[in-house]
Amino acid sequence: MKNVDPIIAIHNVTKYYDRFRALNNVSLDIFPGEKVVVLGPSGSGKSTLLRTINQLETIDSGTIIVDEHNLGDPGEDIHKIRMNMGMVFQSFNLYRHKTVLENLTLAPIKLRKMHPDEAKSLAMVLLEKVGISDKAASYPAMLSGGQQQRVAIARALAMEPKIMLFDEPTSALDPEMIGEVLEVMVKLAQEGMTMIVVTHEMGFAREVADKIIFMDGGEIIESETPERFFENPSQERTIKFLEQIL
Amino acid sequence: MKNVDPIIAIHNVTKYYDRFRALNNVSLDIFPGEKVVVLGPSGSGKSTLLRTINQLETIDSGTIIVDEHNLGDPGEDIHKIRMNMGMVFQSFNLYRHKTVLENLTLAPIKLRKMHPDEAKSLAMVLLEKVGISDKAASYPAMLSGGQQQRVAIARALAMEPKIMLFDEPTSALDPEMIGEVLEVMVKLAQEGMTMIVVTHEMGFAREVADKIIFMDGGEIIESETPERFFENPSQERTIKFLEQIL
Amino acid sequence: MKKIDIGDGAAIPSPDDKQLLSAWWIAFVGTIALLIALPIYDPDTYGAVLAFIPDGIQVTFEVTILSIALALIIGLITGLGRISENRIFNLLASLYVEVVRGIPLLVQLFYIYFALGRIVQVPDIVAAVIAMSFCYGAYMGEVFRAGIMSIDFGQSEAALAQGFNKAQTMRYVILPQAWRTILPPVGNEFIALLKDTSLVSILAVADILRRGREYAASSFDYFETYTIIALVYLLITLILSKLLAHMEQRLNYYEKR
Amino acid sequence: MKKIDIGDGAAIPSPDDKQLLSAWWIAFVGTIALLIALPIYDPDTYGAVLAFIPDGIQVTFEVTILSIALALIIGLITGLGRISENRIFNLLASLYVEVVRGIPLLVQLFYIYFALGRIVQVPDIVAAVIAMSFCYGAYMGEVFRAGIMSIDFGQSEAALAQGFNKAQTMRYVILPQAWRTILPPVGNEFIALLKDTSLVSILAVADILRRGREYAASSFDYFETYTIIALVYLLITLILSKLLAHMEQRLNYYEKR
Amino acid sequence: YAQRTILFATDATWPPMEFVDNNKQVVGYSIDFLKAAAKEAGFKVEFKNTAWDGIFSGLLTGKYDAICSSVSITKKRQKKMDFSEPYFEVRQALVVAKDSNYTRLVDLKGKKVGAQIGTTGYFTIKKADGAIAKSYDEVGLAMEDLKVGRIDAVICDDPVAANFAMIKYHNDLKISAIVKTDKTEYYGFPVVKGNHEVLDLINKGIVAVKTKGIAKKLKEKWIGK
Ligand SMILES: Nc1ncnc2c1ncn2[C@@H]1O[C@H](COP(=O)(O)OP(=O)(O)OP(=O)(O)O)[C@@H](O)[C@H]1O
Ligand SMILES: Nc1ncnc2c1ncn2[C@@H]1O[C@H](COP(=O)(O)OP(=O)(O)OP(=O)(O)O)[C@@H](O)[C@H]1O
Ligand SMILES: [Mg+2]
Ligand SMILES: [Mg+2]
Repeated sequence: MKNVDPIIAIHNVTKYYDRFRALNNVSLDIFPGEKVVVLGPSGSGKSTLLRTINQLETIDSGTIIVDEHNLGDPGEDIHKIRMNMGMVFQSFNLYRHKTVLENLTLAPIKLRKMHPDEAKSLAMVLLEKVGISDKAASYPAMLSGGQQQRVAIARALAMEPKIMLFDEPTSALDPEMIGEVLEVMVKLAQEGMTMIVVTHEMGFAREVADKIIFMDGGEIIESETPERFFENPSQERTIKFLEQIL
Repeated sequence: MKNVDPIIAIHNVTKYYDRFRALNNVSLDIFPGEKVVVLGPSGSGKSTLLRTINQLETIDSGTIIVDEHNLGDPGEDIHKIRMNMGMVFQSFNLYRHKTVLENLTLAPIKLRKMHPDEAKSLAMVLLEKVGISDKAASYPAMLSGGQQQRVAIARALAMEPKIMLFDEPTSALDPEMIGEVLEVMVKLAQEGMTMIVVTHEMGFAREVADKIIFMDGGEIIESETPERFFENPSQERTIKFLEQIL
Repeated sequence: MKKIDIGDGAAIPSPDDKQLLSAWWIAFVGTIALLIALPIYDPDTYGAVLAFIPDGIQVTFEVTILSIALALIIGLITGLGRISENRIFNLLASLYVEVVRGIPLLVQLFYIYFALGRIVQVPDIVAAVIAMSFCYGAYMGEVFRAGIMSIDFGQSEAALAQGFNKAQTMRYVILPQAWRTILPPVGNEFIALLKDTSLVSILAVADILRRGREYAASSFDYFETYTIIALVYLLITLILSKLLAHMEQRLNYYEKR
Repeated sequence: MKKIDIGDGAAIPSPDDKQLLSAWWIAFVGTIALLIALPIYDPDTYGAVLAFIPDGIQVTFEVTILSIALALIIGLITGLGRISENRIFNLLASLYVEVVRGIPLLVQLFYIYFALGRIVQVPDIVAAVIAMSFCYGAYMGEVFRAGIMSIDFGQSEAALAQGFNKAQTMRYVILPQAWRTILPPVGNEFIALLKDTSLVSILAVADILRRGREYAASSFDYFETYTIIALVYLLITLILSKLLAHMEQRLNYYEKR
Repeated sequence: YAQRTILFATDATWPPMEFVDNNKQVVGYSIDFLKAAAKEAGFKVEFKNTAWDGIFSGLLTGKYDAICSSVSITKKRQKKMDFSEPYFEVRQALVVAKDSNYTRLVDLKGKKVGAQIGTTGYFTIKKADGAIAKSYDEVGLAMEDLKVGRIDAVICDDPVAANFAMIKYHNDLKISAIVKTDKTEYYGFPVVKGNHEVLDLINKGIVAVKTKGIAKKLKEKWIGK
């Protein structure tokens, strides 16, 4: 895999919230098709890392290059770059005033200038894929959390992104709904999507990840394959974390 | 004990909230100096029973006689009768705009027309008794829950009542504070106060109660001494309740 | 500290407020009854006033509707300014709100009317509309600001993450949702504005009140005139407040399960 | 549905609202600067207006303070009526609120002024105060109602359980606490009322605006006159809003840990 | 050829000189006078109902060409505007309650006296020694206040005073005196300074109306004796 260029290259990135250093000199390469799972205790900077990748947060130093676009370059149109990255939030964030179908078609029509009919049929395919096509005409408030999150994934996919970012996609779900969302994510992984997933679902991490990143205090402490990470953790903090969580 | 008249005599009391029957034909005698603990599952009517005794709730049928005053008699001044009954609430309900000392002196000065100096010295004695005299000048918001509840007890005692009603006085408290409140209540019991206590503190019930009332569905299911109640519960519902709670 | 929500002269009764609803009915029926009975009782005074003012009602509505439309536009811009990260834009919007709030509407009306007269020649009614909407724009700005801020920040984030820019996010995602929160206070402002248009009568715009004053000036029936005028305003605002209360209840379609 | 809290022309900046605070300072300094610079620049117009209106300022404050005092009393009674279990009392209070809210203040002013004139002999300033407070009493009633209802019901229960009757409970326990919640909106109403007293100028009460209009009518310096009047009102409300914001912050003494 | 149209502002709250009738038409002595003048001099008139308070401001800023609203010709006003020839001689009347015996300005020391804002009546009170001047938006409001006793007297133009005191409020009010002034007061039609074109047209009409005796007929129609 290392003979191709990374699709995301993060170099020595540091990020402050006021005085608080949320990311400390983070470097990370992600290659096309790779699935990276980010683990770490609360407040360790996982969300911040994800959010700097699509520039929902600006960085203070270092560089982030996504698909050959340097995000720090003022000449780059960040909105264009974001179109190629889908993001799934812990709290779903579906457009509450739009039906499920409209949630999927809004961005393609307005941003990709897709014909509404085309956007609709693409949307229906995606809804089929996440197993929720019967709810196309419903409003988000009528859906369960698990259903909403599957729609959120489909919405992200509707822009046909090259990379998918997941920030604890199952943390806000009741236990009985976590499975249905993970299932969709596993399918997506099998289809070869490049994915960065912040999660506490160790089963998913073990099964899907090519690489596991462990963060603490704004730093990347470990970066390993799942086998090595779970069987032979090298760092003390990782061991402590795993003890708590498993 | 049964050779004196009951200080509270409740006969065939029924109480509706709209269509919902919260008390169903309840009868109960309480004698001077007696300590009655009321147990029962949530919604069984315990609070309602207590609140009908000092007429915070009106009843639909039956009679309640407190200290020889029939509460249903329109000639009776309910406010006078209430002065002889102290009530302690789950949520303390201290007057938030008054200092601890003023909480204790307000009713005696305004209702008993006590001289302010006299009210103050009585208040200080009571605060001493509940172990909180150093907070006399504080406002309720500055006190812990346990401290507030002890002030609430002292406030009720400041009117020198003949009867004290407690509605789950420790339910809103953190575990480490329950003890300090129960201690005050035990002391009060030892001094011979007539007390009706709704509580889930079984230790307190066992130690202090002369009689335990068990309610369910708005009815009194059992009325027993603590020994008989805990060792030989006769009713099925009581047994089930005790199983759950112990 | 808890905040109390008091509309400014808003008369939209909450559906929970039973007492005010029945007061509404009594007021409504009473107003209509008086508006029918008084002219029958004395056609020469009450009846004559009522016959005199209909075109004033039309003017009142014209001024109100034009003003609210303009105020909405000003309010949207002001509201966006008040939440903007652009320092200058934000400060200008805040200053506008602060100044407008600090000066009585009547003084603003006079001022704008006379100052405007020095610069451009516009019909009275246009001057009145400009003055009213300049003033109400500031209040609308606060309504928009509050409405926009009431929308969960996650909605913006989702839109930005999809590649929408800020303006698009506002247009496609935030405003359509904020509308729902904004409409009730806008309704209140509409009623308040309708009542405040009575001030333009001072500028000789021929609204309800002006017509009434003209009638009273030649007939001298002050008491009868103002009785009818008060009843007419009351009837209008009662009906409007009822309509708005109904509209509000229908707004929540996408939150229903 | 979320509710938006918009004061009616209230200008009390929340201490969190940094942008509005700095707008306050700019407005304040700017107003003072203009009030000093304009009369120096042209003493014959701006200066003359400023010299003409001081007794108007006094009248404006007199009317405002008397009206707010009376409105508070009416408001307290109305608020108690609106939460009363007594059907008649409650309905009367609700009806009063509904009717007053439905009629423009200016129309009410005219109506009460003239109607009152036919019944009793009172000086015009008293009539103005009665009219203003009749109208604001309804708004105050809603403020009192909301303030009283904001007090935890447990406070009433505790007082009743101690033997206080309802009136005593209200007086010793509820109102002293409600006051804290009521004061900020009362402050807003005070400022709103001060601005609305400009309407009494139409009743020939010699307030700021009336004095200004008189000056302009004989000097023809309309623009200059209304500039000064607007600045004077702005200065007054800016100062008042600042004072009220300070007062609000000191109100919470017994909730501090 | 098309006749010149001249737009006149009028505060139609001044019966019988100019007011709104039941058909919402502006009518009255001044109005008829002007209409007759227009006919004589060959121009058209249009009226715009305007509040008295801002009526001069509107003229100065060009909202209309002239004012037809019982405007008395005064020195101060002449500094700002040009006036037509006088078209009506007016005196200031003192209106008081029926049972009152105020007949001179000096009687009104310390008393409240009302007038419409910015009228010569108001300026008369201001000049009177010791009277408390109260200005109203409309003269009718002052009359109403006089009737209910909030003020002690009203000073206004005599035809207007006559209209109030003799028709509507004849049970309550009376004209107790005509205020003596050093100079006779006349109504004129003001225009913006230097607008000779309009002024000449109006003056031409006024002269014709006066000489042909139309003015006298109008006086009988609107004012009576
Ligand atoms: N907008 C912000 N302003 C200030 N501090 C922030 C902000 N967002 C995050 N932080 C702080 O930065 C640190 C890292 O936050 P981040 O959300 O990245 O953690 P996380 O690893 O995602 O934690 P969690 O598992 O709780 O989501 C935390 O200490 C957090 O308090
Ligand atoms: N004000 C009220 N209006 C209507 N129903 C009420 C009211 N107060 C209590 N109820 C109902 O009456 C029943 C008895 O209530 P009560 O508060 O007496 O129960 P409880 O035994 O004290 O329960 P808990 O242990 O939860 O305090 C409950 O079903 C409750 O829902
Ligand atoms: Mg996170
Ligand atoms: Mg209970």
